[in-house]
Amino acid sequence: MQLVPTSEQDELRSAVRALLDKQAPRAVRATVDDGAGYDRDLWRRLGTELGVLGLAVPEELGGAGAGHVERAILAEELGRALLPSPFLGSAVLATDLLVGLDDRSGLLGALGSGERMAAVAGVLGPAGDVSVSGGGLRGSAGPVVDATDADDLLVVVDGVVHHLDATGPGVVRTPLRSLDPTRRHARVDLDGAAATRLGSLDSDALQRVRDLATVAIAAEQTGVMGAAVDRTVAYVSDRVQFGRVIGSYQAVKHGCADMYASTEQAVSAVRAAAWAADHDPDALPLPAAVARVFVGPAAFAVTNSMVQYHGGIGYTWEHDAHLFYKRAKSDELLSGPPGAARARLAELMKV
Amino acid sequence: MQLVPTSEQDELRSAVRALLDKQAPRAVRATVDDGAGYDRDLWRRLGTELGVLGLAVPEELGGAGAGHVERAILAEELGRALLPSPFLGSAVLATDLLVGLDDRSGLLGALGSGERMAAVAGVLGPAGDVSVSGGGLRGSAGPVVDATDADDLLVVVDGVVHHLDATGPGVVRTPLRSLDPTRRHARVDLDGAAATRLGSLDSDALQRVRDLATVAIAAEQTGVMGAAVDRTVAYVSDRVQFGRVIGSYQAVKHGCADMYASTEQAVSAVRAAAWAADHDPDALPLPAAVARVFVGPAAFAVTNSMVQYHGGIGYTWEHDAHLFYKRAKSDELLSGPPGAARARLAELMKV
Amino acid sequence: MAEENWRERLRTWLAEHPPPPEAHTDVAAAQRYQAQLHDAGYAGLTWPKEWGGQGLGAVEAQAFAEESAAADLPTRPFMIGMGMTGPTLVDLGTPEQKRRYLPPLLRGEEIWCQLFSEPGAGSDVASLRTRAVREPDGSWVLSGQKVWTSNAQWADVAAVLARTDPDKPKHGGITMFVLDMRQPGVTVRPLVDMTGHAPFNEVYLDEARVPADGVLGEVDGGWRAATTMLGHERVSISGMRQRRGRGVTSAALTELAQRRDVAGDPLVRDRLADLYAHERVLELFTDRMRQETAAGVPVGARGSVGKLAGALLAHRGVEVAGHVAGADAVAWEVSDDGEGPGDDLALGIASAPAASIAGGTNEIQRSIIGERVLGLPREPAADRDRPFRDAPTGEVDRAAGSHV
Amino acid sequence: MAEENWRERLRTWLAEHPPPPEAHTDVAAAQRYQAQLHDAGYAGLTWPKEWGGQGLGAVEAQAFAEESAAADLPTRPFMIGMGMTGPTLVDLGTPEQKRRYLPPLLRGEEIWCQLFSEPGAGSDVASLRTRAVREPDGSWVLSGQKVWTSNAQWADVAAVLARTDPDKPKHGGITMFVLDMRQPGVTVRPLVDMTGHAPFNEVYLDEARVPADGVLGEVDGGWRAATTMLGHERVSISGMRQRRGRGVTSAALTELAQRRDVAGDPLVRDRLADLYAHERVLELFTDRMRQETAAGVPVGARGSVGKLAGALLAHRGVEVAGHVAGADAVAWEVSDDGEGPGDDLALGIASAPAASIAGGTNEIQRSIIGERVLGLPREPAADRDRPFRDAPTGEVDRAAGSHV
Repeated sequence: MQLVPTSEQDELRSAVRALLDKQAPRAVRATVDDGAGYDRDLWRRLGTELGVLGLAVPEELGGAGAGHVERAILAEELGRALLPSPFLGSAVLATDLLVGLDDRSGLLGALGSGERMAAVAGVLGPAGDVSVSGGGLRGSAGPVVDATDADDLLVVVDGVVHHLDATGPGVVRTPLRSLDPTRRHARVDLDGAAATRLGSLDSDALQRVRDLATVAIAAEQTGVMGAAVDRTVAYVSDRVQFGRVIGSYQAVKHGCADMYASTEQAVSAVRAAAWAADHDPDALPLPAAVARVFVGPAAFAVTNSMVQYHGGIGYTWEHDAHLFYKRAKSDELLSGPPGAARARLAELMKV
Repeated sequence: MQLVPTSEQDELRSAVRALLDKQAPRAVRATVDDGAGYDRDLWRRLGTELGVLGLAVPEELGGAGAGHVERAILAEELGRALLPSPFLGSAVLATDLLVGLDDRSGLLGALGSGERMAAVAGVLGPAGDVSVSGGGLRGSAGPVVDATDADDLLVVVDGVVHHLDATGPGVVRTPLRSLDPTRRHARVDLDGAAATRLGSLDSDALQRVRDLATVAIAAEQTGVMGAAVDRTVAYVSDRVQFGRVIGSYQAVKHGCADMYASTEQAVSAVRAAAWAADHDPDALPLPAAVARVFVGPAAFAVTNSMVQYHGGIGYTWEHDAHLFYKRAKSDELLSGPPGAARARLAELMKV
Repeated sequence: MAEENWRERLRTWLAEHPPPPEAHTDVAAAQRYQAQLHDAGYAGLTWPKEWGGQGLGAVEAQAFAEESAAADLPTRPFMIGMGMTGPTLVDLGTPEQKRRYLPPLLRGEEIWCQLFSEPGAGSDVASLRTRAVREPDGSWVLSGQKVWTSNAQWADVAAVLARTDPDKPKHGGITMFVLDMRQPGVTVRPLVDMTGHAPFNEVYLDEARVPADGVLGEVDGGWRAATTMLGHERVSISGMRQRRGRGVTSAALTELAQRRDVAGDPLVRDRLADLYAHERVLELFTDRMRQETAAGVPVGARGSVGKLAGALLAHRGVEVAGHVAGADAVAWEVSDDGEGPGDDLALGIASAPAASIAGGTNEIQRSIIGERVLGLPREPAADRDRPFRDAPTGEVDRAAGSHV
Repeated sequence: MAEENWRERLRTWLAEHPPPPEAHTDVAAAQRYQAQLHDAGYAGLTWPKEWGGQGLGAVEAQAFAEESAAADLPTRPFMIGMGMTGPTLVDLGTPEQKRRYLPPLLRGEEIWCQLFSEPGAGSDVASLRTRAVREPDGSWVLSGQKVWTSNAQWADVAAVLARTDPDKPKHGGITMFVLDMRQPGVTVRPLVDMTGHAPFNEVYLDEARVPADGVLGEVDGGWRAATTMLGHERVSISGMRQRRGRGVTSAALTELAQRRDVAGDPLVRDRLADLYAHERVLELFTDRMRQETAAGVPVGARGSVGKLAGALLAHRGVEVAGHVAGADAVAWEVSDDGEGPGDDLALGIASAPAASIAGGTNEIQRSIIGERVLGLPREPAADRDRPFRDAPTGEVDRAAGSHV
């Protein structure tokens, strides 16, 4: 099992980080403060300029043919930058569904270039009550992550994957209020919306899509953690109280050490799970479950410390600390309560 | 609800503490290092000289007619001193059973004077398989707390309380190994042992005995916590490392503050439960359950910190820190896992 | 007996004079109700009669706390005045100051705020840099920036700390002033916190004026006044917190569990029971402290136990909320009235950190307990005895966007 | 290719030469096996050939670690020599010292221990007070008390730190010596720890002798040698810990849950899964560090992450043990062979604190991470630059019964 990145992987990280360092802060504040949608331009640059939106898509399906280790690096960098983007809906869930279907309709290409954005209902989160009726789909689903900005919707009903034009007739998307202002969710109401049936996946294949999403979310969380550590260490190295830099106080210093220790472990867990996704797919469920169980609460604890050690400034809307805090909590609960994650792991452990 | 002790209660505490400060350390080490049984002499002095073994026994049954608030004070001091004694078996479980039965056989008097020591099977811990067969009892029970040193055994079978001579024929007590070397447990094997039927208690009455034991155990734990705080603060105020008293380091200072905060809350919880035992008996279950849920893990955490902040010396057998640690863990689990305590509380909360 | 009669009368009065609902949102209505309370003899219970108080004791104060709890009095605009600046005026004010300020404070005619914290002076309040310069006529001119000010948006008067002598060590060169908030040199701006709401303000002082008789206590003796006042702060902050954290209490989460049909889940039950136990034990601790106070044992630094436990409880509530709500805490529908089922939950989650920061961080509370209750030695401090102008202070490079 | 061949040969050798079972309890048997290992070319893999090593690289060391893991080699008596004192000799020893000590060390003929900690010098090792006085003939006489010494009961040689110049600041007046343990001035007493076992010793030096050529490194340069050596300590302690904590691992507790028929309890499952995840993630972290080392990135102070996480894991195991075992962890039957079902559990519970104390407390690990990994400033230290004889040290009143 390879837990140390190759130099190519390091370069990938640098390239993504360089772009996001420049572009993400503005995009974050546009969404958070002005309610702007996902930055389509930036998303397209990630797809075309960097070519990182189809990292885990095989070359024969038009992707980069790299792998999940690489996609985890992208996820980590997106998490670090807190970029409001359809990563989870479009570049993970929809992409993995289409890869699972061996889909050659061209949609994978459009998602990979960032030209189109997709969202998926019926895989993560509550199933809703969508049913096939006549030629179209009827019913409600939600919260559907990234549906607000999506061009395409994939709706899974009883293992069958349906493709819909998100802007077409019979499709109504109602934006929801969310804990994390950098990630947009919607309820989707379908009233006989026309849909194309793309194929169907058995429960193992659907579970693989969920496990891959688990890895991507955990990777995103390690990015959140890494940024929280870096920014907190920088702040406590500057901030003076009682005549000393606050990072020299054990209460703060030791707290930062815990943040770091937790992050380094989380990174190891994610690398192992991503490696399994690529190199030992049958064994993926266990490391994916381990990563989720560990990383969910760990990421929230780290961002909670981030707010704490920033003191008053960390409690303001203007400072980014709360966005990390909310992203971490939101990611922890996105697929259900922590008990559900541990129950699944216990199952896999054969307790 | 009275949460502040009266001056009489303060005097009671002082009297008990004065005796134990002098006598307990030797008794503790006799049991821990030499495997000696409970100190009968000291127990008798508590019963006669101080008259504190029947505090919660009504005067008409030959007791002091004080109350559970007072007994909680005794429990706290016994916990603080870690005295190896039959408090739980004799002065709590057996005493409360006999009070519940309105027993006038004279046994209450002998327990209250410390002349005899009793233990109870079938109320706390696993029920065992004791049954009434012919004129005697047959079967096994255990672990039975304090049975090793007991003169009398009360065995509860289907709500009926049987009294046995612990040293009589047909009674075999096998001492068990225990986590906490200051508390002695035995398995009791009965092979047609002669028993006197003292009466029977319905399930509410038995539950009251359990709730009262819960209060007594929690009170004992607050004594353990208080001693842990005092001793730890004293140690870290003396111990110098890196040119400073270690209690001046935030890592230690803040840990001591957490120990103290936890202890002060635990004390409040126990006072409320003890008050309810005396003044609002129908309402006892809830505050008793609250105390158990809070105090169990809190006491262990405090003693764990005690060991930690004592460093190397705290890890030795010679130092008492480990005895507090083990008493706390043992008390936490005596009536079952923490989840059982919380499940009962959830029941009472009508979740 | 006398107490029972008093309590009975109070109960009757409260039953007959419930606060109007709008008093919780409309400050003027709250002020009118406060005047009514005062006229009936229920404001400033323990304050001297000569300054408009009632001259009563701890027993009546306790009875009032108990009886008024259910009535949900609109006290928020007056909490700082009644709980912090008022008592400090009683202690340290000149007779003229007491006469001038206490009666309108008790009647709710003048609302107070407290201007202590600054961007560079958070936990280390004494490192404040707002300057007060004395004019030839003895009056003072104040300039600087204050933050985390509750009430400033409607306050008439402020207790403000400013540095009057930067050549003294930091605690020794501070003075407390009574400042008229209704003057051109004072600008109040709402401060949006991480919940998206703005319960606090930033206050900019740009040559704000204080007359010669506006010094509260001694010139350069402001730290003593501040210490007195800060002792009261923890209490009032915890009240505010509870309201915002109501979505993550065991009661709210038990209800949510039932609504979501997960109340039978053993894990959910386990977490709810644990949360309830911690809530209840903290209440019992607080009750005990109240009883000790009534019995003449001052709570003192032990109050930090309650503050700390409250902060940890808020975080525990957030954790339990995740177990109960699961993905429902992530995103939710908003109904026509603009509210959604996740709003209270989100507010509870987002406001939890305030409990660990505002009114003294957890770290500060632990130091207080360690040093003042347990008697452990202080941290070595580099700046205690140096002239303030030479000491390192908390300013962080403004270019980096930080301002607290 | 070469590596694969090497690994293949090793695998074959290990399969053909399993350690005899008694080697885990009988030191002489362990020594015989070690000699066999050495003769086969599997001891001192990365050490220079001239001192009896194999002169191989990190790749072979990693392969050896992987292949030998299952074989459970009886390495315990040699761990300090191989992991700590040996490498220090390679770095700092004179050619004569290396020639004299390294070959018998590698062959298991001489067992080493390390005499650093003292009753008054725990976390603050440099405050040690064992004195070394130079005789006219250049030899040294050592007196003092050392504690927490593994291996001392069977050790032939010790690396000992003693103070050679109390007028220098504390780090500057320490020297490291190589001490013959088989001499009258050395007394070894077992130290019973809170588990009731005695895996450590107290060592009393009463005019113990070291010849003039027994200085390891420079006179008064002992702190540098100690720092090198302490860097290796964490690793070997964590191995020891795991054995004692086996009763509170997720594997042992899962088995216990099944035996007690509580494996279906959702709470038990929840806690077991959480414990397993933490164990597994720590293993993955350790694997990653090993891979980074092999790739040429030294672990350095990041090793403290593993040490700290291991300590927290031990406590987590204790907590989960309570959920699984309930009252069965309180008291249990002892069978005829003197063992009982609660023994491993109790050992795990009672040894958990060692993980947070021995080899550097959690507090020390966090300071190491904070300062050396994250670059945060050190705590102000009162004693760094003062002559040792004037600095406050760790002694606690012996009358109070404390001795560490």
